Amino acid sequence: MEELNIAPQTQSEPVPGAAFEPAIVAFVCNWCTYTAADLAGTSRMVQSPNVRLVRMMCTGMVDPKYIIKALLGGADAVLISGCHPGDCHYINGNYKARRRVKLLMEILPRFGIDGRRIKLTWVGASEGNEFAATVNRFAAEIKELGPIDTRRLPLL
Amino acid sequence: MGSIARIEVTNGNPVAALQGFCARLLADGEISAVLAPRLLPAGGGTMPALVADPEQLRDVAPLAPSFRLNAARMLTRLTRGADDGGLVAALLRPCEVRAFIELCKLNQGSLENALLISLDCPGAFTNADSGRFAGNRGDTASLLGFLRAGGRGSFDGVEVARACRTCEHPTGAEADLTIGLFGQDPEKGLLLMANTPRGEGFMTRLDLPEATDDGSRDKALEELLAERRAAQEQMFAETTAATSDMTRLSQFLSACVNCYNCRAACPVCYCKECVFLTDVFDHKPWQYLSWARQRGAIKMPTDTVFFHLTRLAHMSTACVGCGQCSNACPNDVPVMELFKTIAASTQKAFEYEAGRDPGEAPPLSVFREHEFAELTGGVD
Amino acid sequence: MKKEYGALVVGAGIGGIRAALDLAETGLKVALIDARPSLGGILAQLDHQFPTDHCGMCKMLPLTQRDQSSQYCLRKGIFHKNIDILLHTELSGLEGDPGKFTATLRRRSTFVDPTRCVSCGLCAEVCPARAPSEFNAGLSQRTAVYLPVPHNIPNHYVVDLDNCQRCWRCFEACPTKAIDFKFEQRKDFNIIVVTPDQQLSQDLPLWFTNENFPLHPAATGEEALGLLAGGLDCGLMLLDLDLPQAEAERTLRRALELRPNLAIVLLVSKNKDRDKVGDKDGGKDEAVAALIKQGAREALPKPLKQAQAVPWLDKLFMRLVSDETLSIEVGAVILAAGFECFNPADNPAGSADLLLYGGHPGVLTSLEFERLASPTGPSQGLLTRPGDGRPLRRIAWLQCVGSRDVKLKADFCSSFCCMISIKQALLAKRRTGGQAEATIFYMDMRTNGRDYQRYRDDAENQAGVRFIPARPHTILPGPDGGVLVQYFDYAGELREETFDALVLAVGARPPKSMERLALAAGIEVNESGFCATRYLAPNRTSRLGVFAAGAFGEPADIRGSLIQAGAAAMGASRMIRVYHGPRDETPEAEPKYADVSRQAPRVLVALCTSCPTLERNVNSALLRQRMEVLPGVVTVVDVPRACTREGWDILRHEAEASAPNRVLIGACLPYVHVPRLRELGEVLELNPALMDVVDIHTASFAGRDTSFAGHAACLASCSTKPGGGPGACDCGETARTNEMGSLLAMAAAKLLGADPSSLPQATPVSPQALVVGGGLAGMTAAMGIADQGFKVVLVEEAEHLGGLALNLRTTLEGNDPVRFMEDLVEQVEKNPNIRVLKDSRVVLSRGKAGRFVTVVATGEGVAHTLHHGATILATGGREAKVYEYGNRVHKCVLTQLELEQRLAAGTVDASSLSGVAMIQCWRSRGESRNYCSRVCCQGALKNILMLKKRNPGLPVYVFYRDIMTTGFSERFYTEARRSGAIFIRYTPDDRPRVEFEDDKPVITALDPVLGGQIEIRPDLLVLSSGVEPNDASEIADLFGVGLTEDGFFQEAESKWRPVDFLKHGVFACGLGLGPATMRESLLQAKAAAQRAVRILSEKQLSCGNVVAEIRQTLCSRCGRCIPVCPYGARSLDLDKDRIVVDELLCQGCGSCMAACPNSATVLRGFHDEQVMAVIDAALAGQPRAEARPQTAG
Amino acid sequence: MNKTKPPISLTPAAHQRTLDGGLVAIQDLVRSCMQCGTCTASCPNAFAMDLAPRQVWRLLLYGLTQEVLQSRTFWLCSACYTCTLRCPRGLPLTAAMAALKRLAAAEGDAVNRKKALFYQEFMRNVEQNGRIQEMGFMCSYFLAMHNPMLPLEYTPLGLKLLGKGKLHLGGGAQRGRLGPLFAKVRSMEERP
Repeated sequence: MEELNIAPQTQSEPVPGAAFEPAIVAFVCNWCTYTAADLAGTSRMVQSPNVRLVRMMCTGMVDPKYIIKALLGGADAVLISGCHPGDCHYINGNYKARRRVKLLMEILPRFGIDGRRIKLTWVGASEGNEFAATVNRFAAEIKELGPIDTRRLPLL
Repeated sequence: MGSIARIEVTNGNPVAALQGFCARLLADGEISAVLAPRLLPAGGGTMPALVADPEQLRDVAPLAPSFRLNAARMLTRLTRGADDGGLVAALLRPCEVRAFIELCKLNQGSLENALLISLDCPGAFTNADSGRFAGNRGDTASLLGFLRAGGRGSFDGVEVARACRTCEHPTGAEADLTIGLFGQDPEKGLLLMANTPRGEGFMTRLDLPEATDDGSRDKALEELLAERRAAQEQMFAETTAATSDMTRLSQFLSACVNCYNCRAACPVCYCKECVFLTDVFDHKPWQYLSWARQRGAIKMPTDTVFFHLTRLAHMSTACVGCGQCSNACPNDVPVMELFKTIAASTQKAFEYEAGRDPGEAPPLSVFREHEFAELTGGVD
Repeated sequence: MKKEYGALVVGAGIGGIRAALDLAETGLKVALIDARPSLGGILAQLDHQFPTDHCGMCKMLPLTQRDQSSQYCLRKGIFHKNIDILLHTELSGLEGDPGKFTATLRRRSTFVDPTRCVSCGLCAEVCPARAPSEFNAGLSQRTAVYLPVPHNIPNHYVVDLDNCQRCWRCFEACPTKAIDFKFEQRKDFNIIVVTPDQQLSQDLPLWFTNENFPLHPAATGEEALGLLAGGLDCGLMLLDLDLPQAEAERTLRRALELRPNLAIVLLVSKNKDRDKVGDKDGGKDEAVAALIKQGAREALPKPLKQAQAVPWLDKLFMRLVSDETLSIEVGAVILAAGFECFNPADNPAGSADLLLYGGHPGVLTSLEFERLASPTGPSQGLLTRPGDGRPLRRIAWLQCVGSRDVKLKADFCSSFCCMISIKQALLAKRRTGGQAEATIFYMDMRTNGRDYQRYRDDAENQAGVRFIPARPHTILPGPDGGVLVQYFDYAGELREETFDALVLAVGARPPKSMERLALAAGIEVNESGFCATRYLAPNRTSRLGVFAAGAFGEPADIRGSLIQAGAAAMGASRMIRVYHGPRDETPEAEPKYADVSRQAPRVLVALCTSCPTLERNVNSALLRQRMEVLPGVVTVVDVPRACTREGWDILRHEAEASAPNRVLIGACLPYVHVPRLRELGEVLELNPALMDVVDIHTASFAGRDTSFAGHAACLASCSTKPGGGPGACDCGETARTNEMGSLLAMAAAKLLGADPSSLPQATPVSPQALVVGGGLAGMTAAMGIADQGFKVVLVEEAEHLGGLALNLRTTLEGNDPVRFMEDLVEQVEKNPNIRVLKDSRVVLSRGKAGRFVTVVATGEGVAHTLHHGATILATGGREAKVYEYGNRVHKCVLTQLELEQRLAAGTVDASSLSGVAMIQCWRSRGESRNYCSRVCCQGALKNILMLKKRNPGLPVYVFYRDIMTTGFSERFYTEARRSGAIFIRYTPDDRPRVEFEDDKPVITALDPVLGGQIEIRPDLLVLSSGVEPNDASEIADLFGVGLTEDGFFQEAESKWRPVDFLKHGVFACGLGLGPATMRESLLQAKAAAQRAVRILSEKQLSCGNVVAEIRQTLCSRCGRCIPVCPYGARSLDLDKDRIVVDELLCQGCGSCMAACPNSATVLRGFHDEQVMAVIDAALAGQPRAEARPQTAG
Repeated sequence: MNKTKPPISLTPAAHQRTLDGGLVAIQDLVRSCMQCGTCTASCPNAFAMDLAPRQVWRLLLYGLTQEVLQSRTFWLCSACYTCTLRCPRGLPLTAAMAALKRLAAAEGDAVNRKKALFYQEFMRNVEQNGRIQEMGFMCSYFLAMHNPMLPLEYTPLGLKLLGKGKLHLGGGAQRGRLGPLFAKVRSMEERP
């Protein structure tokens, strides 16, 4: 076995004069929202740089532990976005996602994780503008909310 | 259903009466064995025992307030799969019945192969306290005192577990048969109520004297429930306050050493192996280092809060509030308080109640096309 | 050598894509061309489709061997390893015979080199020209260099020469020199002008000074030919027909002998007299036509004017030197050129004025409305009126604009507009949160699909869409910029309403290029200008080997188009296999990938650089540095412009040199690279699943003004800030670099955790099909499979083949169904590949796509065990039983089918009748059977025309709700009215009442036109009883497929997968699937046959790279994953007491994985470790936040 | 007409009559009518009609000749051709109206003939003078009607119009101008 390069990831360069920049992890489905995100990108719609897209095949595969992991790992918010109801490439994955988000909304806010930090949206493939707007609104809202508690805690 | 029969108590000894009841069950050709709590020879309470020989019923102690583990898991082992090992009659606490029903929904056991008999439950002591109560060592007088008080108060210096004090499901109405203790004089007689057609069938075959409902049980139950609901409210409020933000939550869980005993003791945590014990959480050294560098410092072992939150997500909708998690915790983390508090809200959110109805699908296994539109800003 | 393809598909709309996929999936190579510069046809402009009101087009993508094609939104585009897509390309000629056609393709240049264009858009930024945007149906403007469809992939700019102002600014702005206006070639483009006209000889060289074209005037043909013979490299000859005709002709002939490809343009003097009306002297025209026939390119009127001649010649030059002509060999051709929407502005009869179209911003076509409602449209999906921007809250739809209008030569129904209007009405409601009031004015609401009536009912009863059976006659500008509409309501009252907008539901017209295409393909068109097809061979054109797909042969909705496309694909596939024999026994080798599962990850990171968008926004050195320290990364290389051919070659060399076992590319437009990764995989012997492309392009400008001006402004503002000054601001460069680094780290983390082990073993395929049901559909499907060389077992419950269609005696179109069915039965019974089991039924079936085992029991009690790879269910339907209205009590009451049979047998004598009444929709479209039975209106018309033919004076009264003569059958409705049948509309609340006096019917009903009751005493009362499916519940259970509430088969998706079941490998067609005419059943059967052949043509089926697997040691058998799987791919194997995954059914959605609490089920490519590492990487770049106190909450 | 009225009986006999009654030719003109009502709505005189044009077509197709001939609808047709222009089926509706007028004039009862006279005199006057000359027209109409009381009934109206200069008394500037047009229409209407 070859030796794995284990050098850890370096800390980012500090951004000059930066105010609080929220980190948002977005789980987006491969078929609709990812396409919309791509459309927003290729159409050069102004999008908040605070969002990191994690492409999933379907929102129905977003395991609650991914959302928990992201929020504990210092994400200031999590966005889950997929096809409109009835439009899911996999027939009904988005309905299942909705139940999981509902579940987490009953759990996490009780521990001080503001419910506004977890967002579920439906963004169709042609809704590049909707995606950009959603992301921008969300980022602005989270900026307003401030950094998530977990960022300061040495826990995972 | 609603048929009520009477289990006569002779010599003021309800335990013997129930042993006799078990013997009758065993005598029925259909029942292969009886699963019931039996006093441990060394004292300290009971453990479930699978009794096939009526002779061995003498130590069976269904009324002892000892609850060393949730027997639902045991019963799944006896009923699993299509393999017809015969019908097992199980004397269970209500929380065990409900846990068993949850497990059956998840294919872990089969309701087909079990005759569920529940007892009105005044509560039980924690494992630590269990041995201190004389009634758990075979002392009938203590036990009778305990039963008469409905588990309220202190006995030999100990109280029943907080899970029991805050339990709002002290009757096992979900079982085939329920043995009624509340409002009854345990020295005179107990009630037997049939809740299912199968229970009805057995009740007829057991040929017990008929009884009438004089309302005494309901009245006693009502009083008990009122107290317990108040206790529950208080527990929820305390727990909510103690975990209201991530800092408090981590303090709440600060004694946790990631031993995962809580999940091992949990009746509805049915996974063969918890995901937190699998290679998914075998992080690489560079990952730890990278996290440490990222945050300045990380707690070791990692993933403690992650574990509890994930477990809440995985099983809070199935939580029956039996308190075995707290019972199993070596470091007295108030796990039960946390889980029960959250479970109350997750189950309510899905209009679901763990163990209430075998026909009710677990909330995360189903969906409706139009629901929870508020999550997506009213759009669905 | 000419490139060879199995088939050529003309038209890359949805029909063309379906046909191409249906062929490509069976292993045939397909050339897919489209005259437009973009894929997707009209659907590129439509975001929402009925009856789901969303898209879902991606559901069309292949289900097995998924990795042979793209796995992303189909509206972006498609990639399939067996499909070559050629855009901006037209068919210009088709020679040869079926099995070996030579197709000539003309590929029109876009003047932008797609191998160089990086879609940066700088060209469009500087373009001063404006033209109406085709994509937005003219509601917005585009530049002359533009993106045809903003979301297509690949997406390169194209130049529209007609609108180009020749300012060359785009050429100067293009950073990659992708735009080519052939400046260099101009000086070598010699033009010979052969003219006796002295003035012209002098003018032309002067006019073209700026264009740099060398002009060579020649006074005679002799002189011109001398120049050619002298070796002049001539690009164009202008030949003046003022030369003596013989000389002109000789010059042309001789010039073409010398230079066969020489472009010769005729200059023709405009004879002033010729403009006069009535001058019949067409001598010159004939001469021109003769010369064009001999090879002249076109004719240009003289005298030339500089203002026109210069751009004309410039354009001609550009086309001549840039356009390509390709020649390919194909076995069969599928024409799927679609349709155009009727443009009311084109209407010569002036209905544009009457409809106010073009004269009022509130009058829109349905296509324009669709664009208004689209987020990619001119108002970003806000429903506002063009012009004044007022929100649209009261909207009306006007049906049949350009359809069902004999004055517009459109005696046909466009079939889709009714449903589109309902959809748009619902869309308007949704977009406005229910505020919009929607009104549909219609003649007949044609909700003729199986589920469409319910859709309409829901729109009416739940969403509150108003349906008004009226044809508004007067449309005027109304108050507040609205549109005033006057109409007669059902009760005959004149009404007047004002709407914010009136949407014209425009119908279909043949494609504009139809004439050219028909000529090139050698096919006939019908009287409406669509491709001519025959009723009982609806997938065929008039030319053998050339098939019609999509809406090319008859206007159709998406479902109809796709079924037609499938049938066309079946025809083409059969043709190819008939002429070439079964496909070569050596199937194309699947690429072999090395097993790298025992190697430590070695990641190659390639960063695209030198890109005009990236360079000035990113710190490449810093980015590179960050990549180098990522775990597992062994090499980081910079690749200049990875999207260009040169860039890709560099990348490939680097990869070959460093032999990585993971490849990560940071570039823009990740979709573009999907096919290239396959290619790279073959070179490196590395599974493309171990490669990834990250979009670092979006991050390079996201959220910032990245233009040079923006940069300057930022610098200026920073330098004035306290503590600012030069260097204090990097205009976000660091932030951008951080973001890109983070994106790359995320992808690297995912690759690092990718499971390199090989996929589950492929399933061998049993090369035989089972068809259940021996009616029209079943037999047709069996033939479709058997003719392609596969064995078929056809199981029929009855003792003879034929089914319901045996009862038919005539068709509307005048075919002989009896003869047709007899022939079909004979063909089936004689076909050596088909084994017919009559009096038999399926008793047991197990297995999955590729490998089914089914037991069939015959009437004699013999059980046959069949091994088959695909199953087609065609269990058919029957005439519904009617007991009301005196049927089966009174002899004078018949069903339409009975009347048809009696008319055919002569037992009903039309001449002795004194009156016939018909009641349509007897029980169809009501509570118990709420669907249109599809065949009754046609059946009624058939009988009316027959009765009227035999007794023209016979009064025939038809009580109807909506006459559903879609497509070309509309003409028979017109004919029936013309023949004198009287049609009286009734509503479900006020049905005709029937009583009997002396055993004769007395019918009383409301005549809405007269507004009073009428009473009719006919000799015969004919009821349209409708059809219902045969009981298929048992069959559905056996094969694990679903039924609708009416008992029809429930297909996977009514639109995109109309003949598939969710359970892969099982297909449906015919009446069992839904009410259908003979034509529709035939088409469905052929489409289903092709779907089955898709499976049978594989030796083995393998699953996709993203597939669920179970770690049995962790699995608790809780079974939670079973119901959540939308494809039924998971089950509990009772024998082994374990959960099993059917990896062919599994489509990799990961629902199971999210349902499994301990990750005992995993999805390849999305293991927990991977996803969590990606989350870590996403958050790794984030600075520690200590600055702000946390907010409560 | 409403539901309380007895239903119109469309006995086969009623239908048959049309075949004998020479209405067939008119029916043929409107057979493919789909009762959309465009004709009615676009008719400038519809307000004054007792039957809407589309009802006329419907009754015609039902063969209810009497009901049609008794109405004044077709007499009110001013042949503006709007309905013909707009009919989505391209039916020659103005021609059908004209045919009804001819039929009524030829076959109709006394009442109908009188209605016809106004129409005929009007058209004759226009043809002669190239426009309507109200005085001359009314005179010839009164003469044709053979009713001495009639002119008296119209006197108040006539005076009123005269006062406002609305009555054209004579003058032949346009005389005969429209002759060719009428000739053309006649030849067109004679064509099948």
